[in-house]
Amino acid sequence: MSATEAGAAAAPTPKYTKKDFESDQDVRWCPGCGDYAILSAIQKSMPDLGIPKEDIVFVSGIGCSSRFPYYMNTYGFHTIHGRAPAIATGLKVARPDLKVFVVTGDGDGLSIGGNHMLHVLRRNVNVTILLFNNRIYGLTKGQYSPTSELGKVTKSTPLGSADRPVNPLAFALGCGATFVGRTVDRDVKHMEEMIKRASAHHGTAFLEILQNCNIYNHLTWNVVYDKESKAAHELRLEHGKPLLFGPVDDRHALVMEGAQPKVVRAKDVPESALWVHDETKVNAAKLLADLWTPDYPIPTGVLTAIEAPVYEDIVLEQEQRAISERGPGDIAKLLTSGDTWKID
Amino acid sequence: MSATEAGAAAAPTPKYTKKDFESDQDVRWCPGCGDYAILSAIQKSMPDLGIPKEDIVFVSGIGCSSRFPYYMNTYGFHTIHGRAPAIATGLKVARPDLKVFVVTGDGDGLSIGGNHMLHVLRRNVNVTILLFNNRIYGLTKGQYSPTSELGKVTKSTPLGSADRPVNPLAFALGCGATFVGRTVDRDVKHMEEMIKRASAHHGTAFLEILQNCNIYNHLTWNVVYDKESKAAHELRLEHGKPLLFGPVDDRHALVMEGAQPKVVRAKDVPESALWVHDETKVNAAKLLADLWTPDYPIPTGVLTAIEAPVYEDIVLEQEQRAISERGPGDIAKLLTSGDTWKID
Amino acid sequence: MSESAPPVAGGLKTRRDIERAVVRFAGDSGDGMQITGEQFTIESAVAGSDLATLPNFPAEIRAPVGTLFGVSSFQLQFGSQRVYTPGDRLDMLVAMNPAALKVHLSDLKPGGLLLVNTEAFEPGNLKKAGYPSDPLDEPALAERYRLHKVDMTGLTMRALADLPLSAKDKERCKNFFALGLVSWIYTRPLEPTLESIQKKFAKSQVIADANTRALKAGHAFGETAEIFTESYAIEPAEMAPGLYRAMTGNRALAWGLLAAAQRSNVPLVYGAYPITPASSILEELAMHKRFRIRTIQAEDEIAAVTAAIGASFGGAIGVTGSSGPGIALKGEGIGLAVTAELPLVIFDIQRGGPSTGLPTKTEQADLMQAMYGRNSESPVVVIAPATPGDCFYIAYEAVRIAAKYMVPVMVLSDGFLANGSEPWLIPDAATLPPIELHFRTEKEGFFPYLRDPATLARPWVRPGTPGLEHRIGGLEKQDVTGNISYEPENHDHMVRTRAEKVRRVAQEIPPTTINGPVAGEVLVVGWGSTYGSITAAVERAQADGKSVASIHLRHLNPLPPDLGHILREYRRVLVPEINSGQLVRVLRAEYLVDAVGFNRVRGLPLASDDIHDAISQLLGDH
Amino acid sequence: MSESAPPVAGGLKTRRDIERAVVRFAGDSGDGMQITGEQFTIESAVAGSDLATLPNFPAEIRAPVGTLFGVSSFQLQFGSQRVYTPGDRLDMLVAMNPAALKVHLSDLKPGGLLLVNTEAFEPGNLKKAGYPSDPLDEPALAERYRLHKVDMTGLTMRALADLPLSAKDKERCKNFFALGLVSWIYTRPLEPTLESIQKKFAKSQVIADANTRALKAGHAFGETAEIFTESYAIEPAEMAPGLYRAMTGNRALAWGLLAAAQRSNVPLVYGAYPITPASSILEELAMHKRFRIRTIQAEDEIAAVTAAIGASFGGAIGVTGSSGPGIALKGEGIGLAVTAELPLVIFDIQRGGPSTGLPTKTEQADLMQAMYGRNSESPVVVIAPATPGDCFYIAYEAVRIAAKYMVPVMVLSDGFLANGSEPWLIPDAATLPPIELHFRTEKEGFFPYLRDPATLARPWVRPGTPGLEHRIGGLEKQDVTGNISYEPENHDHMVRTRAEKVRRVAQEIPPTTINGPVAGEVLVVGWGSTYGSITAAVERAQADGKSVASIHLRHLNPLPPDLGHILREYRRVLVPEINSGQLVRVLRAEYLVDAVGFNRVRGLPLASDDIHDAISQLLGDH
Ligand SMILES: Cc1ncc(C[n+]2csc(CCOP(=O)(O)OP(=O)(O)O)c2C)c(N)n1
Ligand SMILES: Cc1ncc(C[n+]2csc(CCOP(=O)(O)OP(=O)(O)O)c2C)c(N)n1
Ligand code: SF4
Ligand code: SF4
Ligand SMILES: [Mg+2]
Ligand SMILES: [Mg+2]
Repeated sequence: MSATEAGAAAAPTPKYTKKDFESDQDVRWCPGCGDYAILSAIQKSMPDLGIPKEDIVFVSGIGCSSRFPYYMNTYGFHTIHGRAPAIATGLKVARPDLKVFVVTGDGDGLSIGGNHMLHVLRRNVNVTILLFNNRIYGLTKGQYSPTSELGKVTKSTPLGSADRPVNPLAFALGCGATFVGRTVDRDVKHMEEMIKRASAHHGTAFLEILQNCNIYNHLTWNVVYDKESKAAHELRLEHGKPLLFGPVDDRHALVMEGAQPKVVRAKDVPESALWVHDETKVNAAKLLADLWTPDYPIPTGVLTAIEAPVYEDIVLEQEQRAISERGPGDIAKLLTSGDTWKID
Repeated sequence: MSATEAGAAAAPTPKYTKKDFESDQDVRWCPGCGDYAILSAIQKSMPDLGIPKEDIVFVSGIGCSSRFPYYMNTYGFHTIHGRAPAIATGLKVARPDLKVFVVTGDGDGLSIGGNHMLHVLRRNVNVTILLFNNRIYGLTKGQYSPTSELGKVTKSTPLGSADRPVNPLAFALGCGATFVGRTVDRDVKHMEEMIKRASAHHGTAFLEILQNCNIYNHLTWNVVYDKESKAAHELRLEHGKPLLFGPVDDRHALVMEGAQPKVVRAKDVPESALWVHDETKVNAAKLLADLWTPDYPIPTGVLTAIEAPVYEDIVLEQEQRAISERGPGDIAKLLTSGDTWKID
Repeated sequence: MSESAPPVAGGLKTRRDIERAVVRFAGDSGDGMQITGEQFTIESAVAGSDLATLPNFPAEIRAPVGTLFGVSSFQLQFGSQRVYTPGDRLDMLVAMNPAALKVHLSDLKPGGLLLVNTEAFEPGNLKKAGYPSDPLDEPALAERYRLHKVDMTGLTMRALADLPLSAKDKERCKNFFALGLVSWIYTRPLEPTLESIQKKFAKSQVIADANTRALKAGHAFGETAEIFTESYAIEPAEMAPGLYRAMTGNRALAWGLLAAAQRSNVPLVYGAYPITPASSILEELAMHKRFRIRTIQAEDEIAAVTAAIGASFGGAIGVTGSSGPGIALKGEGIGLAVTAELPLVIFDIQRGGPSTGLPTKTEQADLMQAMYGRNSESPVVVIAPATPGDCFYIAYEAVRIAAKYMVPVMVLSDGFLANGSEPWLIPDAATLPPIELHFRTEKEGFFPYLRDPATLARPWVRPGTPGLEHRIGGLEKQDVTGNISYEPENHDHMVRTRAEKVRRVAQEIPPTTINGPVAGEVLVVGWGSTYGSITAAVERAQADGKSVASIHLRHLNPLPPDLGHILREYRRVLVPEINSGQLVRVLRAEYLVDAVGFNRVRGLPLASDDIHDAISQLLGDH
Repeated sequence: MSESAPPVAGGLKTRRDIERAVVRFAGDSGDGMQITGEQFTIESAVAGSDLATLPNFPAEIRAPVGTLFGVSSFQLQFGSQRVYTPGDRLDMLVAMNPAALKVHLSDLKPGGLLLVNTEAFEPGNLKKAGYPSDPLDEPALAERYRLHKVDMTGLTMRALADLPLSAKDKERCKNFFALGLVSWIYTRPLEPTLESIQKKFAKSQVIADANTRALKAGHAFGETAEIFTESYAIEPAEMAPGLYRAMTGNRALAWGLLAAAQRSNVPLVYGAYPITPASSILEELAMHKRFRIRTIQAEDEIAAVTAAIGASFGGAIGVTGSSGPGIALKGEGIGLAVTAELPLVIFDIQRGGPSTGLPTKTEQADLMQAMYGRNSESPVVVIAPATPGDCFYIAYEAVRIAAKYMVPVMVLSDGFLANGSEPWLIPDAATLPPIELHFRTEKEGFFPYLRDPATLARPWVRPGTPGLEHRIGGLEKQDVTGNISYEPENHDHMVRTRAEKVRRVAQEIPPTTINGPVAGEVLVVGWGSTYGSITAAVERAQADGKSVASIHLRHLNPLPPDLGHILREYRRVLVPEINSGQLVRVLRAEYLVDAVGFNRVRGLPLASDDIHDAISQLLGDH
């Protein structure tokens, strides 16, 4: 490690407020965009991370969401469409000491950037990925995205889209994600909690944030905005707590029937038969990820959080082992090693 | 539909033999490569598909596996690395009447081509994808692939790879695949059966074929080659049959314990408690896809096969509806429609 | 107006004849400037003017109200003579808020008409625009320009007072007030706008009524208010007789494909991934399924181009479109089409770069990428439209050439052509040249790389054709048989054959039209969207009696066969481009002529005044 | 051998002095021809010869035994004079089977030595090679060449008869028999091979013994068998004194990076996706983790280049490498580095194209892609090594320039340099120029796009530096502040600034070395791997008294400042390239000189004889 790398870790972290994380740039989202609430939640969460702000980097691709780094008074890199996970991987391999966030959208992260998303997740690079899912391409003015509903009428699909949507959580889990969570732009407290949880994860954290694009896809997530509907359908996951949801006077429970999840009246099952949420079980997370209304509740919170080998940890370990076993590289020695001959 | 499109469907299918599907090109795989067995199985399966051979197209990317189309006496397109699913999508949209196979490898399909794999699966384009998984890059002479084990020592990872592998079946399911299966290059009969099953699926069929690269990754699948080990670990999935595996004298069963699969002695559970395989349950398939030795058996066969809207069906439906409602497009009419003015 | 009139003090309302005028509407993104400009365009067209337009809007979807970067504008030039460009400097600026004034005032000619919406000049907006005090109070403004301060918001509100609409909805109609007023000033007919208001707001009669009233109120205000002392009349331009419509470049590209699909009678598959300023081609095509146009919104640009190639392999017309960054991603795929020798059309709607650059601004800097943006020797045909309406013919031509020569054809449009519009003489579809597709079905003597002696095209075979089963791919192939071949002489032969095939497309190029003397002092050579700016500049120089001519290349690869000869007939060659000098290098390398570039990369069309100056300089430098 | 000797009938064994020889070992992919050739190379180097090599192998991993497309070969030229190329035509061909004979015989000079392994000429192999009957029986063969039919397999088996090895294992040693025999013929020392056998088979003494015996048996066979009437001696070449090693281009590139990492004292991140012929750079680097080289085998080439950019943003040296098709995919990413003004090194190991093309063959056709393979005006520095050993210096130089100018540097190597080797004088690492990295830490006056007046480089800031938090991206930026800017004049200024920054790299280029007279009839201009072929051809012409000189460009963008002047000092300029004429177009456009190309795209190095002919033709054509 260079002097700077070591030095950064040693410095005491100053006490910050939200203001410290606000950059001097004009925020250029549409008035009313859900991104404002997310920005505010992230700025508010930052002081609690206990990380010097010069050690924080926000990397993004292209999209309304990907404008994000400009508004954070940290290091930031607004890159090209879909490649932020790859850029973050290179950055982390070069600088494992930095705290790196990736901000992406449903188009950036799951359309053009789907492959990098797969590979950053399976590598388990230590970055926090925040995917703002508004089920639309905002920046290019309203074409359908990979998370748009089948049959979605948009500018590019006047008769309705012909492709089945991808479920970001199910996809992330299929890629071997070690942390998968979901939160909602209108639920400020939960967002902050999830941002901190995701940020604290060692490995790739994948957090889907349901976000409102009030211009091109207004209220697409109304089922979790509308107070009544939210009360009826949101299943708030909490480690060690049973899977219960619905209004207090009509509580429902999620239970397993063989290999199938099933919704029942809470009062109809004994407490012992309840499904208790366990974040360490990826299997269970996969079942949860697929749930949605009308047949099932909508899970929010941390679906899974497991420990697994982290890519750059191994890379660095190999390097350090090589150095400690055989000393740092010496080009002069290498050049003269092996088969050589002299000419006088 | 043009005359040819309609015509092709009407012609009676000739009776073929394997020979009819052998092209005149020298096969250029290494002696002993598992690809030979797969080629033979596919050529043998073709006559049973009941499809005129001029209506069959094999599309591939780049890799040893992707040389495949040259050896089939059908139409074929050996394209560029990773893009075969996208090319096949365009082909099917242009020509829904053709039977299209995509042949790909673990590198072609899951490394550079991972994004197209995701999107072809979620779109559910009606193509049959055969992924030859040898857990190595064969054609480029032996670097590790996305399916290689963590810590794999290869030319490009002399101290062992640092990335966790992706599980092709789990990935495909995470992408919303409607047909997911697995077979083994050394199990000729099962291969043929699976090829026919996959080929008959309406929508994207994803079939992983465990394949031996005897040059760079010999016997990587030995656990399902070695007779004894195969008997002990292979879980042959059959719709409607209970999940039983292991030698006759020591039969084991897979059951659910809450949301977790568990292995038990077959004789220790009543028949009613057995987990009966149901191909129509994607949930269950996700649980099965994650299983592997030593803690669990290795599933082969069809994990799931469900019906879902097919991309090009919808595209064509929209077109036909538009034509039948308003007649075929007429450029002369379009040019003069809307705001126009005359100058004399 | 080409001659600017001195400010006139009160009196009778007079109508002056002018030859041309350049008007820009500018306001906040939410102020409806684009629709205002488009309507004014239609009015002018119906009045018989020739015209050219330049929409200009921010990259942000809805930038915060009142900010400088949130300003949106629409400029047009219209006149009784041929109008080639939207104009360099403004005869009239309509500024709906302080930010619009700040951003655009410097383009207004001294003595030009300046119309401002006073209501918007309140402290909050002034601050956002960075004005320490109200600029309307500066005496210099009224001295330098013919300033008209009108409370357009207030007048609109009053006109709509009794309508059952919210204050916000009423306020939104102020752009139609402005349009009414400007229409009065330039004697434009209101009818086309009245009609289109009815169509557009068919679902809400009250909104339609509100906009109608605002429009008429603006018009009446011009007629009656004391402050406007004159209005202007413009004779109809002498234009070819026929039926016209306004046409933007992207719509024209899309419609050109529709025409090609209909004439060739096979499906056309358009694979694209949204990107500014190309997205509207995808959106337009998606509305015309009846033409058997099948659009695929792909997962990325690579999938878009390879899906198009898959379609071509299947016997459909494969087309893809994007802008610079997306075209960069397509390079490898295009190379496959080159070696597979399949027809493929690629639209590149160029925008400001490098990288993400200036997504909503125009540029011509992808010519080299079009020629060389792939590995190895990978030649493609490159053509470029000169005007928005020309995009229709170029798209059609691209399909025709691609299918005839079994070759990729790259079309270089740009942001200016894409969104800009012109009055377009509607062609008789029957007069378009035929697109002859030959799908081989004959087994006898078939080989996948047999060649047509005239075009060198290989046979196109639709899978499904019995007996012609064959395999192709990206590895080098033996000529004729198409079998994989690593044989050195064959490779050299194939490299030359692929190049020759593209070179043969030269036989499709008509003789070059020379605008001016066939020999002389200066030849100006242009391509793409600079056609208007160049022509205007050259015609001005010609009118001054200078020995100047211009030619405009629609074919960039191969170049026209007569080009070398033409270039040598002039003492100097000037090549204006919105890049750092790309075509100029091609011409120098090809013909060893000492051509010089005129290059401004500002995200905007070239100003014809600047080109005129460059011509004068070259003429002077003996 | 430059002078071919007439066939000699039996008699005493004589040793003749010759100046140079071109030998090719050819056999089945499984016959170990690459290792045989490499060992012969070491022996020759140790004997003091100068030399150049050309490995050539099929794209298939293990093609079926005995087939034509499964033939693998290794050619080298060695001599007592400077050896520039592996040679055009062969003095000796070793053919281990009929397929090898079929593929390679035409390259053997009349009267050349032809050594065949008779055992392999059995019906099965003959048929696979397409021989209707045994060609060794044709009297013409022995008439035209000095044919030596040796049962190398049988002799090897007999020599190893008593060793406890399977017949198959014994048979495998036959390549060492061949090596021993050829070593005898050319008086090469066996010691280096004996040593390397011990090292290589350290784990199995019996295999080591077997190969040792086979080698010695071959040597003894030459010494004693009646059929070889003479052997050849070659004086050691006059080479600069010092310690030498054999060096291939890809290893040299990798080691150049190691040197750069050590000297700059920051980690180097190499992002790559395997592709022939670039993969071995990744593989080599992965073995040297002690140098703080961190390799990422990325999911694709786009991830590889963007990971490298991420690393550079982090303050490491970001490097990526690929071949043509992969470079095509990196275009968009490279554009990001251009506008973000971050250091980035890109290795393009060119191979035959277009598309997948001829993956294992060499080509120089990516020059235009390197210059222009991205959207918009996106200039990068382009440099190219001339020989395998030069790759070391070029890689080092690339890092130095990238970091100094904050700019992407593209290095154009190719398949021939990558796998070819030369005796390489090991440099004193201490004499390499320093790589000075300046990471800004000073807050006062900081802006992300402040510029160094000499280089125009912006400051490089490592995230983690307190007080310098800033944001950059792919949108156009205001100069100095780095804030997003769509302002027209700023964009024009930034386009010019990015171009000027690259142009300033010209100050790093030393005066061009002219090989020959400083003025005269013909100047031959080359770049990249054609250095050897061109130099050999030019020196031959010079030896004939012709007025010919050559220069070799290591810097392709920007071009050397003295180039324009030099070009004008010759009547004609010839530009040989393994492409359809790329540098020649650059020179014509830049300097308006009527340079002509000499172009052969055969997947092989240019033959120096052919270049010599082209020179003669130009000289003749007055
Ligand atoms: C290579 C490339 N292709 C396409 C684009 C155009 N583009 C910019 S953002 C975007 C989609 C953004 O969607 P999403 O990620 O969902 O972000 P949102 O705007 O909805 O927040 C597209 C297609 C681009 N900038 N670069
Ligand atoms: C754009 C591009 N990048 C890289 C390559 C080199 N390449 C060819 S095949 C291959 C990997 C093949 O692996 P896999 O798909 O597993 O096929 P296998 O050879 O193992 O059957 C790679 C990296 C290429 N041809 N094109
Ligand atoms: S378009 Fe949608 S996502 Fe983008 S800024 Fe506007 S509201 Fe937000
Ligand atoms: S390298 Fe491996 S996968 Fe490729 S042909 Fe040889 S054995 Fe088969
Ligand atoms: Mg979105
Ligand atoms: Mg593989």
